[in-house]
Amino acid sequence: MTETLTYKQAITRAMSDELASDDSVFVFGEDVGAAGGVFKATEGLFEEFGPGRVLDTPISEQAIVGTAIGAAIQGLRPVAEIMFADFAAVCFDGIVNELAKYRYMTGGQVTLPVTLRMGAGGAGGGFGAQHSQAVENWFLNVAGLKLVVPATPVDAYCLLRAAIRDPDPVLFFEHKGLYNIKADMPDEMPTVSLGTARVARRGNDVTVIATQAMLQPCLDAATALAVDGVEVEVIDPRTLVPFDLETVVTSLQRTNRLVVVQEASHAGSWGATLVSSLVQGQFELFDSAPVIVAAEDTPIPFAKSLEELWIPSTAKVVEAIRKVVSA
Amino acid sequence: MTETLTYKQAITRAMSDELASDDSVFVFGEDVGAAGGVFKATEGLFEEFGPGRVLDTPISEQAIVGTAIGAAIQGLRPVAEIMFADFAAVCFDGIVNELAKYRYMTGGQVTLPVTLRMGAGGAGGGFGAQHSQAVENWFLNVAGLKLVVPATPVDAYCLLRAAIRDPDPVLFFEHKGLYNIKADMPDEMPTVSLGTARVARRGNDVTVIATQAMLQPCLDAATALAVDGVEVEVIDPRTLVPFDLETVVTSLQRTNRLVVVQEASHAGSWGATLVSSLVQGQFELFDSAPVIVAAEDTPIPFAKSLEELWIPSTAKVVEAIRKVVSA
Amino acid sequence: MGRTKDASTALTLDQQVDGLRTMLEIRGFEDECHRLFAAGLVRGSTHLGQGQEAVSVGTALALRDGDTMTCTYRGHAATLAMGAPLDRSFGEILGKAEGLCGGKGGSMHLTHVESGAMGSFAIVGGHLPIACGFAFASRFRGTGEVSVCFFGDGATNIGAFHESMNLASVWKLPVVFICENNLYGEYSPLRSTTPLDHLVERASSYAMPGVQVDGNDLMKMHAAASEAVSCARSGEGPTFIEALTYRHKGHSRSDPAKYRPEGELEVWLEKDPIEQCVQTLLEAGVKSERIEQVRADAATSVAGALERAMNWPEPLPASRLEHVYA
Amino acid sequence: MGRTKDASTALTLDQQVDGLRTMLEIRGFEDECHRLFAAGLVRGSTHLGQGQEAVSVGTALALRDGDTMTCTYRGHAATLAMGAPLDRSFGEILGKAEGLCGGKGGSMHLTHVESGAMGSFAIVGGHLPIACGFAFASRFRGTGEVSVCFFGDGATNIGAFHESMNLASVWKLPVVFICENNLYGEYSPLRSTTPLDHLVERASSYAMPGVQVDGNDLMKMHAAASEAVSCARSGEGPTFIEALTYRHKGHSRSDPAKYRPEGELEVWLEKDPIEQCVQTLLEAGVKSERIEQVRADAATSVAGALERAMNWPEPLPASRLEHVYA
Ligand SMILES: Cc1ncc(C[n+]2csc(CCOP(=O)(O)OP(=O)(O)O)c2C)c(N)n1
Ligand SMILES: Cc1ncc(C[n+]2csc(CCOP(=O)(O)OP(=O)(O)O)c2C)c(N)n1
Ligand SMILES: [Mg+2]
Ligand SMILES: [Mg+2]
Repeated sequence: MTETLTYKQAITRAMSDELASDDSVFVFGEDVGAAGGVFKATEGLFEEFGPGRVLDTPISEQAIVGTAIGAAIQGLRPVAEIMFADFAAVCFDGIVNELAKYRYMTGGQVTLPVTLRMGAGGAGGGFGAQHSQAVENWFLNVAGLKLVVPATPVDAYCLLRAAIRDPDPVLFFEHKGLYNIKADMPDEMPTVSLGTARVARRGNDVTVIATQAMLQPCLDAATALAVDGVEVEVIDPRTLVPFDLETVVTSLQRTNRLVVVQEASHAGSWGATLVSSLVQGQFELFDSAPVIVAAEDTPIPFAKSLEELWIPSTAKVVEAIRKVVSA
Repeated sequence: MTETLTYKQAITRAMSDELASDDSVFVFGEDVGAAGGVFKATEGLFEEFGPGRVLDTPISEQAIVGTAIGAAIQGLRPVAEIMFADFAAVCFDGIVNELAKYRYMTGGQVTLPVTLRMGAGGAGGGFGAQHSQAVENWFLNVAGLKLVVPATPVDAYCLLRAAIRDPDPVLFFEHKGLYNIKADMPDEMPTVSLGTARVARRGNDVTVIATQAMLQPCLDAATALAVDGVEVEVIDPRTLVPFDLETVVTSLQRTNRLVVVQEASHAGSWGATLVSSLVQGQFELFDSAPVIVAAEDTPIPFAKSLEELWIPSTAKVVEAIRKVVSA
Repeated sequence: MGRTKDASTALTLDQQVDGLRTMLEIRGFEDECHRLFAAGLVRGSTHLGQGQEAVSVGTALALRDGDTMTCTYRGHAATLAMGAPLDRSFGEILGKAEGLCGGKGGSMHLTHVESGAMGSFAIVGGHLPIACGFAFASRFRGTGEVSVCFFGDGATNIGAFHESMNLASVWKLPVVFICENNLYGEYSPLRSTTPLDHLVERASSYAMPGVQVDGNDLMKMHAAASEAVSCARSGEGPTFIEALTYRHKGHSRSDPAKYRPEGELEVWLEKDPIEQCVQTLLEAGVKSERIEQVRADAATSVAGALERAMNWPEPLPASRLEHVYA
Repeated sequence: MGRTKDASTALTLDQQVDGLRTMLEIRGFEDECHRLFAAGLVRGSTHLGQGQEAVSVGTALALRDGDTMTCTYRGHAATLAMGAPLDRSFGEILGKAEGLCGGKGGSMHLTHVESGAMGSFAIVGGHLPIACGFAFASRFRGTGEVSVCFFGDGATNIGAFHESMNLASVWKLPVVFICENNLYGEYSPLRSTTPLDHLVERASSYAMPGVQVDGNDLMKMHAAASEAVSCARSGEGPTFIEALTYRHKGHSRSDPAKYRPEGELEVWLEKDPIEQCVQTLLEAGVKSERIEQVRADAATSVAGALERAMNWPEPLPASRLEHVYA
């Protein structure tokens, strides 16, 4: 019988399987233990693995990140929860100046298999400007980190296991707007390596790249445009670092048209980075100007009507696709 | 008699002039008082304006940023020094979640005329991976901040005064490698507004954009290429937010070729953002693929020989320009 | 709410009745929020503080115009106690154009600069450094204004707390740090995250006076706050107040608060600050009719405020692009 | 440097002589750094700790294999005391391929994991949370290993200090926090940034034992460290040690240390840990010839190490692209 799991349950399952199969794995963070996490993504782990493997911390994100670093240097595999990704700001130094650079600065004396899980994005939920950001974009200019942005329950499971197995620091962004989406799990879970994109829909007319909650509007736009005979290819990079440029380039070779859709403003974003890489490396592939459908260049407003305008909508994606295919 | 000032002296002068002309300005940070600052950029201010206007703080960057925010909300004009820009990581939350968003989240109830000065960049000085970063790139995806990157003593003076006058939060990045460069001051200091680029050299064949310490290799490359008849236009945006896209586009309309040179790796950088903006908006202006000469995608190594390879060199700039003009 | 002229004086009976009315309005406001949330009319999260009202109200009664207050996401009480209008506070939570922040902040960011309610902050510890900034501005200008800063027990473990306490002390800033110790940080009991029974002990690490007070007793809270405020005002520097209190509801809308030991809530319901205050007033000779009138008035003003707020329009779409920069 | 087998025992005379030799090597190493810097052979900045050697050496003598140590940019002494090789330490500062970190770290990041010198950190406070991580790993695995963490007086005002002290205490981690109070954070005297005369008072904020010790006295330092280490090892949790000491040079190469009150340096030069140690040894009956021999040996080993390091090649260009990821 196929099992159906939510994105959140898939995440819990990945941690549970890792805790069960590797004694050096532990899970910790604020209220992840007895309470099962603010997002309930660690539910049941405390009961199953006990207080030695699943630990509640004080509200001290700097201490959390540092503990993860030290433990990893000593060969453990810490999985820390930072709750809302926006709180990465209070431990930014630990992530950017210590975690990302330790291996390099010490000439490779050790590896740092740290996984930092955080509930990211989720604009649209009315959580306001300090609890809804697409925080993955803060870390792009920092060498030494891997950035994972799963969109489906299966990917959430596979990528979280890959992240925990990975010898390098991984920031694992769980999209808050996806926690409750459901999917059937395959009987045998596939192995997904960090740095491999997923083609979410095949098409020959335009390549659309999006992650997490932005995939749905893209797929909806693709369905809508199919009626008009526009075949949209939708690609989910799944990890921003490493980035699977090859899959995107292969698609672009067929479509010669590019749209990127992202739940973040343009400046300093992964979308801008991708467009810049592609035009530098594959200029001749572009038949028309690429378009990024980005969130607006403001903090995220609270009121529903405003927040909805902030986020890229299906209508905006359709418009962008029409523009690039008709240019 | 024309006066010659170093970049550092120009910065001190700007603060001194602001302190003298506006009672609501104060300068504070670690060792900026009696000691005149680690970079000596506040030398003499304590003696001139006293301990009420020029204050030493504990090593508490979060408290520094917060104090600046609170004081600014109450109508003062704080000028805080964060010393090495890399330390912005320990007060990232204050900058990104509070300073940048307060005005927006409160529906515009107040303005926040905060200036945060920091010694940035400076790779090449052997300060290692935690004291040399081009930190301005960390803030690109955060709406609500202005980012200033002066390259000359005159600009350092004018832009710092503009920053302090500005009603919005400004991060003022002082390039450590430029502190000792000298220039004659004009008798009448010009007014420079944030968001106006400077054309550092005129040319018709290729537009080269660079900031701060990367301008010199660009100018050197331009001189070298002039021998071969390649006329290079070099533009210094001076501020990354707001960004003077118009000056760049105007140049590109003549040259149709673009090179960006930056002391930072590519992903999530201002250069990638610029290239992405331009290809989206001005695709037809490009006769060849734009090129970004970026720093390598690693933390900054310490050893001289390695660090020199990390930074874009004149040779690499020449090569990039040759590539775009010959394509 | 009327503020005292001389903060160090004990509250008159009228002032106490005033305080009661404010507490009742806050309680009514939060009960309505709870209902609105359940009805799906409020989005995101909301953090209610029923049971903690005396901390905010007692403190606000010790302030004067020009003083400033900063608080957390659990900041309805403090914001209203400072004098933010009920209707515009509802409006903000409902995301209306007339909301305190034009609908751009939401429940976690109620701010009304005009009345000195300088903001509700959603990052734990984020506002403590900012409270130092308000105090600095006061000292810089010599205004004598005092900056009051509310935060939770859990917040005493975050770095920003430490830096702010230290800076305030070494600079002798006119700030009063008020820790609302409600025994839990989210779902974690204090002792599981903090190796102390009495948070007030942390004050000595900053050579700062520390005071522990029954935060459910309006009068005691007012007295403690008054003393700290007058110290601050007279240049003697900051005080740390640990106010012992309790939240009747869970941490946020999604929390059924199962982690509570049996009977704990009941004990604290017995110590409800509003009913305690009523009791004190009755004992002091205030007529029960007057109290009933105050209850009715508070209920009416809350109901009226909510009705107005519900009828306000959505923010104009264009407003979302305003206020990023000046 | 030889480590004691049983940390709680007082040092034997031989061990003390060993400690003296290490201190002399460290002093020699740092004096050479100073010269190299002046000669333009070392780039960036360098932070010397002449005068503070007894803190590191006394502590290292209390450790056993498997214990870990983290320190600051002013970390030459601590790194060498743990047993990092002199030549490779010079090599790192000179940016050589054979440097401890292959030339990629530099003076502020000396690290030699093999000997338990887990890193020198250049962001004030950055390593305190990491020290908790080492201690956590020890407890998780039940190894009894102790994590020792050095930092300065100025660092006690940064947020990471607070979070680390609290976590270590509430989790009873086997970590020893050693604050090297050298009276200044950069150019700022302690009292201008901190409202306390005795930093050891901060321990009580975390219900942690606190000890103040003469950091210039090798034996006393060793005794204090030993006790804290054995507490940690036996599961009793962390200790905070305030070691009173002084740096003879300025904060970094560019600091002439003009902020010192007249006569202060001289007083502390009198209390030089090396000369004090020599005195103690002489009084305990160690022959002055033996001491002279130790001095000579230390000088020789430093000189030899420097010569080797100077002759090492630059790192291979390709090495700069390694070690970003595994
Ligand atoms: C930096 C940061 N970490 C974590 C959170 C999530 N969070 C919100 S409220 C809270 C508990 C705070 O507890 P306490 O300080 O006691 O205040 P209370 O909620 O009890 O009023 C936590 C952990 C946050 N908002 N910010
Ligand atoms: C977060 C941060 N802020 C500021 C600095 C700059 N800085 C380097 S050393 C230092 C003084 C530290 O003083 P203390 O902790 O007493 O150590 P000491 O240098 O005396 O050994 C400062 C402020 C830094 N490296 N990191
Ligand atoms: Mg609480
Ligand atoms: Mg010191």
